[in-house]
Amino acid sequence: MSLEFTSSEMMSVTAARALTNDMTCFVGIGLPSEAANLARLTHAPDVTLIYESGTLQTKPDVLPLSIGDGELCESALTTVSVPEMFRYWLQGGHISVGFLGTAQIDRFANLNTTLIGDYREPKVRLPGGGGAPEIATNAKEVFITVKHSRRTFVKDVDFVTTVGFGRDGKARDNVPNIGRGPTVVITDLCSLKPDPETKELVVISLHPNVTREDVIEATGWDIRFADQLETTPAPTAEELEVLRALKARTHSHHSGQQ
Amino acid sequence: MSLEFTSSEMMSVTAARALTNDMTCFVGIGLPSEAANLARLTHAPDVTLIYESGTLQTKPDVLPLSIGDGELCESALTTVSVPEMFRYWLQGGHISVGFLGTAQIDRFANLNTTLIGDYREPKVRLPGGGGAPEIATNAKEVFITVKHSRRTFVKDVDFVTTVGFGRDGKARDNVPNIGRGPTVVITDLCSLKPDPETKELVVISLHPNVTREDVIEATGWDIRFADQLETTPAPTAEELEVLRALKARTHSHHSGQQ
Amino acid sequence: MAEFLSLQEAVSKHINNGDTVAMEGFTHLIPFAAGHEIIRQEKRDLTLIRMTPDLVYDQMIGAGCAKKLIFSWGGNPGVGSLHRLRDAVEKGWPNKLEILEHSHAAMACAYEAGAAGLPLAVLRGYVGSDLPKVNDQIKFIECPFTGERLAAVPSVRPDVAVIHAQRADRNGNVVIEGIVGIQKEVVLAAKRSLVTVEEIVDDLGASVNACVLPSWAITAVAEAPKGAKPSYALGYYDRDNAFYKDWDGIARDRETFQAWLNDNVFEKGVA
Amino acid sequence: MAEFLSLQEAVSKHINNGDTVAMEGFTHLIPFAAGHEIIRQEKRDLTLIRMTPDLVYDQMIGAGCAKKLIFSWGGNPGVGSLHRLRDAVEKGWPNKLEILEHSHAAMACAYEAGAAGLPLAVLRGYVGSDLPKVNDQIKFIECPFTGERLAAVPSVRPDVAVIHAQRADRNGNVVIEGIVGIQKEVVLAAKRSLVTVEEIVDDLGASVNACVLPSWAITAVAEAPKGAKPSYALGYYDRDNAFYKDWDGIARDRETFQAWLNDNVFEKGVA
Repeated sequence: MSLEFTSSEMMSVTAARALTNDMTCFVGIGLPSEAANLARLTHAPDVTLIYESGTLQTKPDVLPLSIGDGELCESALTTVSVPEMFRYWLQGGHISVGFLGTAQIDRFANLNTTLIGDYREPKVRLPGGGGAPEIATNAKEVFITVKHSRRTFVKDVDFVTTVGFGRDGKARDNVPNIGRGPTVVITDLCSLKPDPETKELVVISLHPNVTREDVIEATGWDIRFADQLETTPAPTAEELEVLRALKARTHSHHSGQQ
Repeated sequence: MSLEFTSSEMMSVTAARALTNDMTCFVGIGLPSEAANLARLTHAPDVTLIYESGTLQTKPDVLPLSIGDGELCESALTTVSVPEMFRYWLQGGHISVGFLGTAQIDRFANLNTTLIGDYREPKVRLPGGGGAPEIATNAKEVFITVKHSRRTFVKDVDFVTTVGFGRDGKARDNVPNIGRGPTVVITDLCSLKPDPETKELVVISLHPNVTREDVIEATGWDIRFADQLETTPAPTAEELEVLRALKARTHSHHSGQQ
Repeated sequence: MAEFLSLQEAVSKHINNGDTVAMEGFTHLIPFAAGHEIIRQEKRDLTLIRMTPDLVYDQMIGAGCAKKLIFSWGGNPGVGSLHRLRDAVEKGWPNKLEILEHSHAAMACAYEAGAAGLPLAVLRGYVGSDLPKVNDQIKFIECPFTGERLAAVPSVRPDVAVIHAQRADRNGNVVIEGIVGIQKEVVLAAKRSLVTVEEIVDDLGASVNACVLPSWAITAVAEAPKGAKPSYALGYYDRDNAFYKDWDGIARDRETFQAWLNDNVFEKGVA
Repeated sequence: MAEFLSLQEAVSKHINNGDTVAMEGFTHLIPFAAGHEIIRQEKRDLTLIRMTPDLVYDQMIGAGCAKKLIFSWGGNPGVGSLHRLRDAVEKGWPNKLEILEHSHAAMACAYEAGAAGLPLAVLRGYVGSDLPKVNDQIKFIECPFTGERLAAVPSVRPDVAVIHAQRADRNGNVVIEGIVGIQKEVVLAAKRSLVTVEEIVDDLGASVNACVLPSWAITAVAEAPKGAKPSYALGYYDRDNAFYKDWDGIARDRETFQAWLNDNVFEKGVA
């Protein structure tokens, strides 16, 4: 039996699968939050989710619109101050995976959420770094999820807000007390991993019905594919059902207020 | 009418009078705690008492034996962690007066609570610095209360655990962000203040029935007396009554357990 | 001891043109009522500090209160851009806005160090990021024990801190519950502080280790019921997520923004 | 996730001869039951860290468990000296004890920095004190922004942290209430951690911002009712101040101490 699903659903389901029960995940708002909660509601009920607002081990019933919705606090084991969150829990080494989105990503998985253009004369001013710069270096590893397009996947980001492997792939070499960095990037077209040597992102799996050409078309550099390119397993009926119910609850919750 | 009182009572009452309603006092255990609570129960009901255990604005009914008795926590406005106490409340500049005891004090009001003799081969090992070294520099001023004796009042302390004005009286000169240091020392014989120029302790007031010779006898250096030497007012009936009731409650509370 | 004032009096007395003002509340308990009063009193040339500028600073920037913004994430959470912030940065409307940009970790540490009375915060941060290239306040030091290279930023010591909290008691002690963010730190780090509260009560009802600010650590307390709306106050009202979404349309355009400001801030007067 | 173990198993499994062990509890919630189990298992050559060594370390030092003590105030609070500590420092009995001495502020900052994953703590401390002359771990740095001279100490990162708390739930999450001291910090700063609790319950009953340690930040949890006596556990039992006073007589003399140790620790076995 084959199921109907969108490329966005494919991305969320694939991103969710990257999380396992034993992980302590520092969750970025938006796509990472959707994926992390899908994981918690499906195969990883015991995954520990942490939001930078200070909510430790939270289990929201609807997706938060902001990083600090009341839902996150009310369903958390405990809520700590923001400096404690960044100092004790993130910098203190208790986060196994940081789950991030981005506006731009380059071939060495550097992330730009600061601006397009020149810093002093920006074409587009983006929100800025937020928690990402230190999540990316203090978490033991980093997962990234972002929609695939030529605007997003650029050869070199305009600004390195958050380091992947640096402009040359070597930014983490010989740096003490730093995490492994991005270990997987999940888009609506494919999954990518850094090459073990060069750290350049390589497509390791194409989502169902996606071609190499689709990915090449949507990527701003000469993208490489793994020798043993896989096909991402399609979403299961349960995954789709849980994801759609979560999004429906969320939509109704965020529209229905005051 | 003249009242009977002991020299210890005279000391506590005089020390208590140094505190006023608008002060935020970081209280050392023992004599300072007795004086601070006497102040709170008499002329300064709104004085804010803080103990290093993290208890902010506490109002114990009996004197704590330790710096962290349950009584302190249960009667406090709130209780914070020990690092928060030292970092935000003391170092952050919110303490108007640090109230300290000591084992040894010298003519420049330096305090020794570390040891008698040589550091590596001590004759007597004392408890150590505890909170005092930073209370003495981060509080806006310091009150000291201690029994007067030649063993305690020495020309030069064996070890400067906690700085008064240093070995030469100049330790606070040109140091940024430092409190005024000791402004009064209250003993069972007299009150002393640092000379405005040299910072050497000078007797400014003799307690009732105490002579200059008594003080000279009990002091390990050539002690000076103020030109206008005063007589400390005797305890009032109310002060004595409140102090004695407090000590009786305390004694019965600490003996009566398990 | 904190002085009880009306919000109008408190803003008038304690916030001056040219001040450095930090208004905090991490998504929760954002002091919107105070922000609107600052707009009404037409305060100018403020240096605004806030980890997540959010709608409250979008409104204040659009109203012309700010000359500089120190921040670490300037978006409408879950929605998109802050259009008034972008218009000021990209086009200089209504006036040029200087920005100084950090990461959350650095700003959290900078507030924490400010509360701790220190001139600097040290963190393991900014590794590989371009932010130190555009923010000359970010320096690096070497640990004297391990030789490790660590980032250092100046502590935040604003002229005025403004926060919103659930309750004050009649002595001016304040309790904050839920997502407590950086509120305790900003109040302790600031020279003066203004706390708006949902209500003033006889008994704070605070648990033993609750986040409580004693009256003697606060300059002024003003009652401002619903003072955090469209943000929220745990135990009082929910976040108005629909308004956050609507803001995107209101703020995108200068005219609709100004109309909103007139109708909802200037004409409303003090709540 | 924390593993539930008996106290005997927990000490046997997680505390090794030669380890650096930090047992905390600032007057409140001192882990005496764990200390006694360490004595019974005759652990040796421990480097013991604790702000206020108190009776628990007096007992462990007198029993010969320690080779080094890192501390900031070593007395019997409100009573006087720790005679076993003094006997070890002054006379080398039962073995020579090396000491490394700080102030409370520095140790609190060192634990805090350890919890924050930093190699050093920076504080405005030790001004004019002789302590830096006898503790070569105390250094001074210059603030790169203001030029101010500030003290720096290495962070505390023990092999094992041992604390006592009121309750754990069945997943191993722990709540600490009242004088919370430095307990959260020592657990987060340590490589391994052992938490003894008064009881294991279905629901922690913790308020929203209570001091809670998640199960995944703890190595082992052991039930030890009355595990803090003669210290106290807020909500469970009071401090046995009379015993603290009696201890002065017991510990003053090697023979009475050893008799007490035999009767009250060795012969009692695991609680």
